[in-house]
Amino acid sequence: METLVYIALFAPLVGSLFAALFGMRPKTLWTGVVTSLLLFVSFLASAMLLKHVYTVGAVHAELMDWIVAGDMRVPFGFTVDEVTAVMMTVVTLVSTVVHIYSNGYMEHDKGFNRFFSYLSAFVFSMLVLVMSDNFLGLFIGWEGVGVCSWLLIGFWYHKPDVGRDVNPSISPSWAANEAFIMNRIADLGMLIGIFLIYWNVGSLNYQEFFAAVPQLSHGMLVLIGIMLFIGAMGKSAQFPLHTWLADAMEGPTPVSALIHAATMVTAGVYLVIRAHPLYSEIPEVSYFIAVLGTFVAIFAASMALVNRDLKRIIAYSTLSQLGYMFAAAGLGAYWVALFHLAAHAFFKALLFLGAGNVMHAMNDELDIFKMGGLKKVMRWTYTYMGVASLALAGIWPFAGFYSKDTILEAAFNEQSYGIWFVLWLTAGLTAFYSFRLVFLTFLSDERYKQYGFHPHEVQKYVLWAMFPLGLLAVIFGWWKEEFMAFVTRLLPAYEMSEHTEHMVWILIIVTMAIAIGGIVVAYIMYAKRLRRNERIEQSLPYRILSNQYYIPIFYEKAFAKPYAELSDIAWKEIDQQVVDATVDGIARVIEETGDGTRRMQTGNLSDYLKWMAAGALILAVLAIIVAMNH
Amino acid sequence: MIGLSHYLILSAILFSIGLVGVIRRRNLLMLFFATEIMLNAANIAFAALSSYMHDLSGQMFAFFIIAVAASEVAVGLGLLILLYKKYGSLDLDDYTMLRG
Amino acid sequence: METFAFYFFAVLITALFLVTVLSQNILYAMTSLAAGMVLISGLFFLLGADFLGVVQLIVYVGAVMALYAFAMMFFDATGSIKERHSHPALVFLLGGLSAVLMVVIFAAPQIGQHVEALYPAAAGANNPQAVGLVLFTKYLVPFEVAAVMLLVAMIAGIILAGKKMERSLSKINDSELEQNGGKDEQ
Amino acid sequence: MENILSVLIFFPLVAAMLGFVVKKDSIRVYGITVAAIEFLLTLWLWFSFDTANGGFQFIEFVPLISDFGINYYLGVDGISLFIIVMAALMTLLGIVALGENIKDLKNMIITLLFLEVAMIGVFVSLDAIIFYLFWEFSLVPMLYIIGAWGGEKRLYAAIKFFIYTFAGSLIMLVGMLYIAYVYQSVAGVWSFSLTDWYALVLPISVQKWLFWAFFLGFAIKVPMFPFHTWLPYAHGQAPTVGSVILAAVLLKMGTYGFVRFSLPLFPDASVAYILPVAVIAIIMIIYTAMVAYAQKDMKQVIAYSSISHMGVIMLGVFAMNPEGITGSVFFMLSHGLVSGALFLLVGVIYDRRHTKMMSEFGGLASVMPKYAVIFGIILMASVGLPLTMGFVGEYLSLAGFFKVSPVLTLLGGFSIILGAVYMLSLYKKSFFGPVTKEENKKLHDLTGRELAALVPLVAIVIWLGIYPKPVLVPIDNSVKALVAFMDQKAQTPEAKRIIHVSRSTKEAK
Amino acid sequence: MLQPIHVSMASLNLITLSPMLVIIGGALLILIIDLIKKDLHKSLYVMLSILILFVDFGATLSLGINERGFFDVMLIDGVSVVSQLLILIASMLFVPLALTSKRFHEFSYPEFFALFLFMVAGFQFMVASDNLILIFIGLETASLALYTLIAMHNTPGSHEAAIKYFTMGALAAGFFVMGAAVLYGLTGAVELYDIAKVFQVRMAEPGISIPLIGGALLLMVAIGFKVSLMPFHLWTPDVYEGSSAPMAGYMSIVPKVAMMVVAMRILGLYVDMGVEAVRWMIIILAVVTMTLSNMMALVQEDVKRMLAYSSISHAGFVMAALALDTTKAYTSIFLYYGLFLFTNLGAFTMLWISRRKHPSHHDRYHHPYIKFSGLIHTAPMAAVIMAVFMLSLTGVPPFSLFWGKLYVISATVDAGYIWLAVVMGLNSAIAAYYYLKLIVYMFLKPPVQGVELIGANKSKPLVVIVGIAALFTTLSVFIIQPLLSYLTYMVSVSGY
Repeated sequence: METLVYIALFAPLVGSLFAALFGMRPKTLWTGVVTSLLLFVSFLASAMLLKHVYTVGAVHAELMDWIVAGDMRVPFGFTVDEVTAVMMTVVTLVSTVVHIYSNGYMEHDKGFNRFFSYLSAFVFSMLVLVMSDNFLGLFIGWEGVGVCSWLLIGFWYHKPDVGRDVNPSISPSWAANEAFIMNRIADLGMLIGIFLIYWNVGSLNYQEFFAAVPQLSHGMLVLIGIMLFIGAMGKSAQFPLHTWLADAMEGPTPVSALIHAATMVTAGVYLVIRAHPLYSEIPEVSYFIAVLGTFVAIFAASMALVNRDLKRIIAYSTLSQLGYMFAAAGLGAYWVALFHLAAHAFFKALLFLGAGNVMHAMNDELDIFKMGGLKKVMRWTYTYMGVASLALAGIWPFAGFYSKDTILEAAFNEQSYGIWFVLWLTAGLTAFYSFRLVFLTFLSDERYKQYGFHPHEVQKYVLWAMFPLGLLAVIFGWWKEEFMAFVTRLLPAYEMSEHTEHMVWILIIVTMAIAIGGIVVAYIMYAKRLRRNERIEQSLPYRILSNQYYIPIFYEKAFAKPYAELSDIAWKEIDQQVVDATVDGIARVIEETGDGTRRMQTGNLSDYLKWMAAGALILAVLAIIVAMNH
Repeated sequence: MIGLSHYLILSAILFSIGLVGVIRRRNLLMLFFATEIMLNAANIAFAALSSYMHDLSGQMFAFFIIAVAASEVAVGLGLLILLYKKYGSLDLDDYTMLRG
Repeated sequence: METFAFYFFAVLITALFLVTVLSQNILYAMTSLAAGMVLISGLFFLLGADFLGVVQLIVYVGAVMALYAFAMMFFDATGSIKERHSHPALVFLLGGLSAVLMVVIFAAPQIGQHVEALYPAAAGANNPQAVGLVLFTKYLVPFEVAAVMLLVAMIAGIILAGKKMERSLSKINDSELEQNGGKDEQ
Repeated sequence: MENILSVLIFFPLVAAMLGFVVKKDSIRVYGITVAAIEFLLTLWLWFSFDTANGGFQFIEFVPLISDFGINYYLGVDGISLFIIVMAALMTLLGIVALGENIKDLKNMIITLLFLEVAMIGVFVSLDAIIFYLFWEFSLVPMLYIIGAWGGEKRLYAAIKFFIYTFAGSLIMLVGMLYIAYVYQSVAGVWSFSLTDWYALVLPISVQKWLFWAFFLGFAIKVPMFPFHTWLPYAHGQAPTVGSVILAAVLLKMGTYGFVRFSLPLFPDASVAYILPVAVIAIIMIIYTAMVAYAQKDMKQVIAYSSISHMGVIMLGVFAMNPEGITGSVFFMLSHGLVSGALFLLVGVIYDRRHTKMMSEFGGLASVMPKYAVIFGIILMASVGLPLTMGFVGEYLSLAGFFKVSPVLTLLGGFSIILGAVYMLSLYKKSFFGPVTKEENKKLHDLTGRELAALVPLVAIVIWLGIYPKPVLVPIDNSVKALVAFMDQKAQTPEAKRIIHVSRSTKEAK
Repeated sequence: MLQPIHVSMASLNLITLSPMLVIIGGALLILIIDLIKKDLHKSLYVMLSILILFVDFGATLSLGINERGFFDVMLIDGVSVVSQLLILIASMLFVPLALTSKRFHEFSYPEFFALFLFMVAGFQFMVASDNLILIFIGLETASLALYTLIAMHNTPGSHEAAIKYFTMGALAAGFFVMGAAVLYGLTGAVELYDIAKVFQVRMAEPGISIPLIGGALLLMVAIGFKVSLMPFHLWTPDVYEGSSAPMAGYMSIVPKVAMMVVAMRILGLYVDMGVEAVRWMIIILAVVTMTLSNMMALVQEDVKRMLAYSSISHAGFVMAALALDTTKAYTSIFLYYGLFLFTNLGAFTMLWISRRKHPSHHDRYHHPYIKFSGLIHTAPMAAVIMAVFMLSLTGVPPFSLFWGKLYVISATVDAGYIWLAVVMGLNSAIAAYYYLKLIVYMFLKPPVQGVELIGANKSKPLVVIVGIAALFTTLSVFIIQPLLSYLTYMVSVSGY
């Protein structure tokens, strides 16, 4: 079985390196094919591992020692248990689809080979992240996906920087750096968490840590929990480290689908799930996680309401859904979080890939106000996106319904009615903006014509490649019971109270109502044609939302600019004017003293003789002073 | 009765007069006069000490100082003649090329 | 008598030397210096250092002052000398302070007290004899070295005042020296 | 070969002298050959090194000035071994990377060989005076390299470099002499042998001022804030190879000095002064990272980044536990390779455009993809990406210091954020965006010679990022011994508490 | 009537005089040869002088240690032997420098060599006695000869230098005799050995410290003048500049060594008795000297002048050791000068090699820095050797002076004067600047017009001397051990 582990893990790496070999050449078709095949191999291996885990149990493999110093011994160790197996399967499945999809999407791109190299490298990193059996291995993957994300967001690095009013993300390379740096901020927290674990437990291995959790003081556990969660907040773009995710949409769309929707951003959720023995011990932190998740859910959804950028809307919805997952995890319903994670991966990837199709058709235009009526030319895409949106909105019997509904139930069950209410409200908003997007893109009037676009459907194999996702977006939810049974072998089972059991149908109906309500509102507003209301668009709430609560500008004004100015001061004012000037000043004083002293060397003998006489007197004075002191 | 210290103080005063001459004089010849005064002052001190302590070393010292003074005069005047022949001046203000 | 003699000499010597130091006229200066020297020998006689007194007279008044007199004539500097006195106050301040310093040091009562004579004058010898005894035993080496010193001084005087110094080989390019066939000036 | 250390010192020395005879047009090959042989010799040293032994090996001892206790006393342990290998490697690569159009190539190569003598000498010396000898002597070739091949303000930079470091080390010399004096008054004979000194238990008050005397010498070399201002000038003006060796090896002398001298000689003082040193280190980390961000010149960014990273190394050194010290030694290696590589990379572009200003570039990734890739990898190593060499050291250093002070470590950890900030902004400004300057459009990518210098570095950086064990374990063995020794020697309860001996060492007892 | 005095030859211990007799005889021999036959080439005299010095060296080496001779006037202790050897080595290195390819005035006189030998004899007397009279006579003999030798260079500069040196020397002589008078008055003795004995007895007398310290003060002016301590150093740069380079180099070593020995004998006595005022006078003079002269050296434009200031600074450095009163400190003085000798003489010889009859790059200076620009390109070997000397003077290991500095500083540390050691260290760093300046000119600046004539005065003997100096400077590490043990032995047997 170890072989399978290694095949699943290293197949993407091999693919990445293979593509990298040709990275600087113009497009070679087989790089795309080979990497996709290897990804498929990885998927198969993952699926077999899933089966193995299901039937036999967890697999453990240890490749070699990595860091050995002092008492620290960190090996490259991998564990495939229930959670990992699910994650692996989801990751490799979505990745495979995205790879195949990219063959079409990136067809005309100069950096075709490079793209596949990065993409496969990402999958490898992601697999390391989920498979590692210790925190430092997780951190490898954690940083690895960060770098790949940086590479892929900045894939079109040649684009120049433009103003925020033209493009809120400024440029791909800017967005890439923003993403990387924001993640680094969170990573520091995570690193501190790792240090705490090491010095308190003496090991970074999950099992050893979890075994040691009961012996640790509560305060320490809280601290560790917070630090690890800070790491998770960065990767999963939770408030206040969320701005990078929307800007990350500068990357090619398959990247958005894979990294910024299905996999990487869920790493934070994965971490919380993985560390459930820790978080179960610290309910206050968990509750904070749930509250923060809930807040992010509605916060992101609100921004999605008014945005006109196709990808950004989906990105905000991702953010919102991540909020759901954290809420679930925070409430202790770890398996639900994982379930939503998987379901979300499928439908959100599908949604993004569909968006990619639209972009392709619209020559990379992203403004949904410039689209409309694309249903005629892009029937398949319309279907996929419709299905995905239904799933996202949580309409029965699509996947999203099962997962999201369970989360709401859990919130209700915990008697966190505030959370429940906000999430419930968010469900309505979700349905509204999802369908606002769908309607404005595919239905309503054909506005694209006035901008001179000639949309067309994408290649057939690309559409087929999307099919598994489409299918799963529909049916994945049906395996809720089996899924629960499988993963709760590792994760704590989540039992609803009797009260909730009684209420469950009412809850479902209420939720469904608001979701459908959202769709209906969207339909009324946008299905026929784009109706714009100048007054609303000029109103303060609208502007706040469309400017993302002015947070990016605030960050720039409050952190980036002052930092740059402070840096400049540090260099020009402190380093040069104080520190270095002191050094040079000492040198100058010495030299000036020399110049001054040199003046006693007048060349005039009489002066020299005077100095000798004076010297004798000075010596006398000196002698007197010393003699008095002794 | 004249004590030793009378002589010594005389010696000290003469030395100081010589010192004043040395630091005051600009004419090298006159400056050399002043150095002679200083050596003579020492001679007085040695002679007086020798006499009062009944020890001959002091007189010896004074004797050698006179010899040294004579030698110095020879060399010094040689130098002065050289300078005068070359540059026609004995004023030390004229010899300030080397400085700084 | 001794007291009178001492004060007579002391005042006179001081005055003469002050003239030497302060006079603008080189002739006065030299004359007063010579006179001072003579009077110092008087002090030596007073102190019983007859030998020293004689040497003082011979060497200083006979040799040194004669040398100075010749030099003065050579320099054609019989008249008054113009000197620039830049910091008269400073000069006298330094002079005054060092006078105080010297007097303080020399006036210390410890000097000359409680001292055993290591080389007392031989009993029954007069001063020149006693000096001779010490000079040619104990101080023979310094005496010989002094002879060397005088030889050095003589050579130095001859060379420095000599004609050969008038033309400097250090300033003339070698090529010119070759042309002049300066064989004598290697 | 028992006297391999002497061979390592004298081979380049003899080669440098013989180099005067070699004709100008053949000197490059001569230089490369000599440096390669030297490097192979260091590899031999590594392979014949007993990795399980934490003590000194290949010891040579020849009395030199026996009345004054100065001996030609050499030896290596895990701490110095790899720095030696790195020094030889960086010299080799530096020579390989020397540009075609460099003037007075012969002088340059001979100077580099002399420099190599000094560098290796510093790390193999076990006698304080011999150590000092090489330490000071290393300034001379570097002075020449900066001064003769540097930029516009090269003379200023060279002299500043020399005098600043010289002044610091003279204070250190006073400290050394004092220790020797104490040793003499205790043992009755003079000795400057480090191993003899180790046996000396100094009173706390003496340790405290000696610590600062040594600190000054080492801190200027490291360079620690506020003694760092010579470094940007030196780097800014030095030719590529000068910067490479300066950053890779010469700066390490300072941190090495702390490990070799300050810690074992003054364990109590070291513990007592953790706080001030750590505060300085944190100022280095944060403040210089900010300064680096403000730079307009690529090379200056890297120069300041060196200071920032050296701050992390300092934290590791003063962690007083095997994790931190091993990490800092490893970080010395990785910083050496990575910053050396970065300077080589800047040199590549400087050779082509004769400018290092970031504003002159932009979009280089489109024109010089290979260059961009290698730069990118090294850059990632520099910001401490896992699976590159940069991570291991930084992680261990911080992890080690965390034991001492979590809060300070948190501040020190800003290194990973701020490092990313200035490095990525450098990369963005130079490599990303459209190609705006006409002259940049015709730039040719890396040549074979440049690749020959860079690819090995990339390979090592990745190899030791993935599998650092062959290097970490020998270092760790020596460091464990060091820490155990410090613990044994410590007098104050505070020192006993802070110095953290690893479990394995305790069990071995 | 007087009794005849019987003195046995054995008690005279005439052997103690042998080195001086050899050299005085040699000098007379040269004079006689000149009388007999004129116009002999200078090379003859150079070689004769070397041979005489060599015999002198041998005679000095064969001296017994801790012997007194000639009514105890002569004192042959370890210190005197060591310092005589140093003086002789420096002299032997100096004499061949007369064999230049250009002709200079002084070497055209056979008397030059005779005077030179007399001067050496004078220095030898200075160090080989503790009798203040003999010290004074030796000092004056040497000084008068030295003034003449300087003037014989026969350039305006040398005349000015000689007159300045002479006049200030005369003043210093006045201070010396007055100081001696005080000591004599306090003790009735002119031999330091006796003086010390009396002092031991009289130390406790109330009020004695005024004349005691006063005498030291007056003597210190004279000592300070000769070893060029601030502010009695003012003649030094001017005289060095005015005299020929080898003479300047010689002056930076031999008179200072000789006077340092005298200072050791006189001031050492005070320090040994625990007269703190004298100790602190020495320390403060030393510190002021090394610091200020260093700073003055920084702003010089002429290498020779710079080296003059640097010599002052080195003298201050060594002077500090005098205040420490340990065997090690006294040893370090000799070690330092032994190493300094080769380096500094080598550096001055390099200047001598580059000497032209008229200043080439500056209207006053013969050796402005600019003259050495780009020397590495025009004369690489010369540049490297000069750089070695400069680095040695800086105190960069492994060159010779480093070991000297090391030992001096170590002695300072041992004596508990850490702050003084730190000052010494920092001064070395300041000094590094001006030594480096020359290196910078030689190695890092492009050549200027006329540097191709840098070796204007080059000749084989000069090159040999430079070679010896460079070799010694570079490889000194291997002879430190025997040198050190020899010096330590010699100094400690002398009772220091």
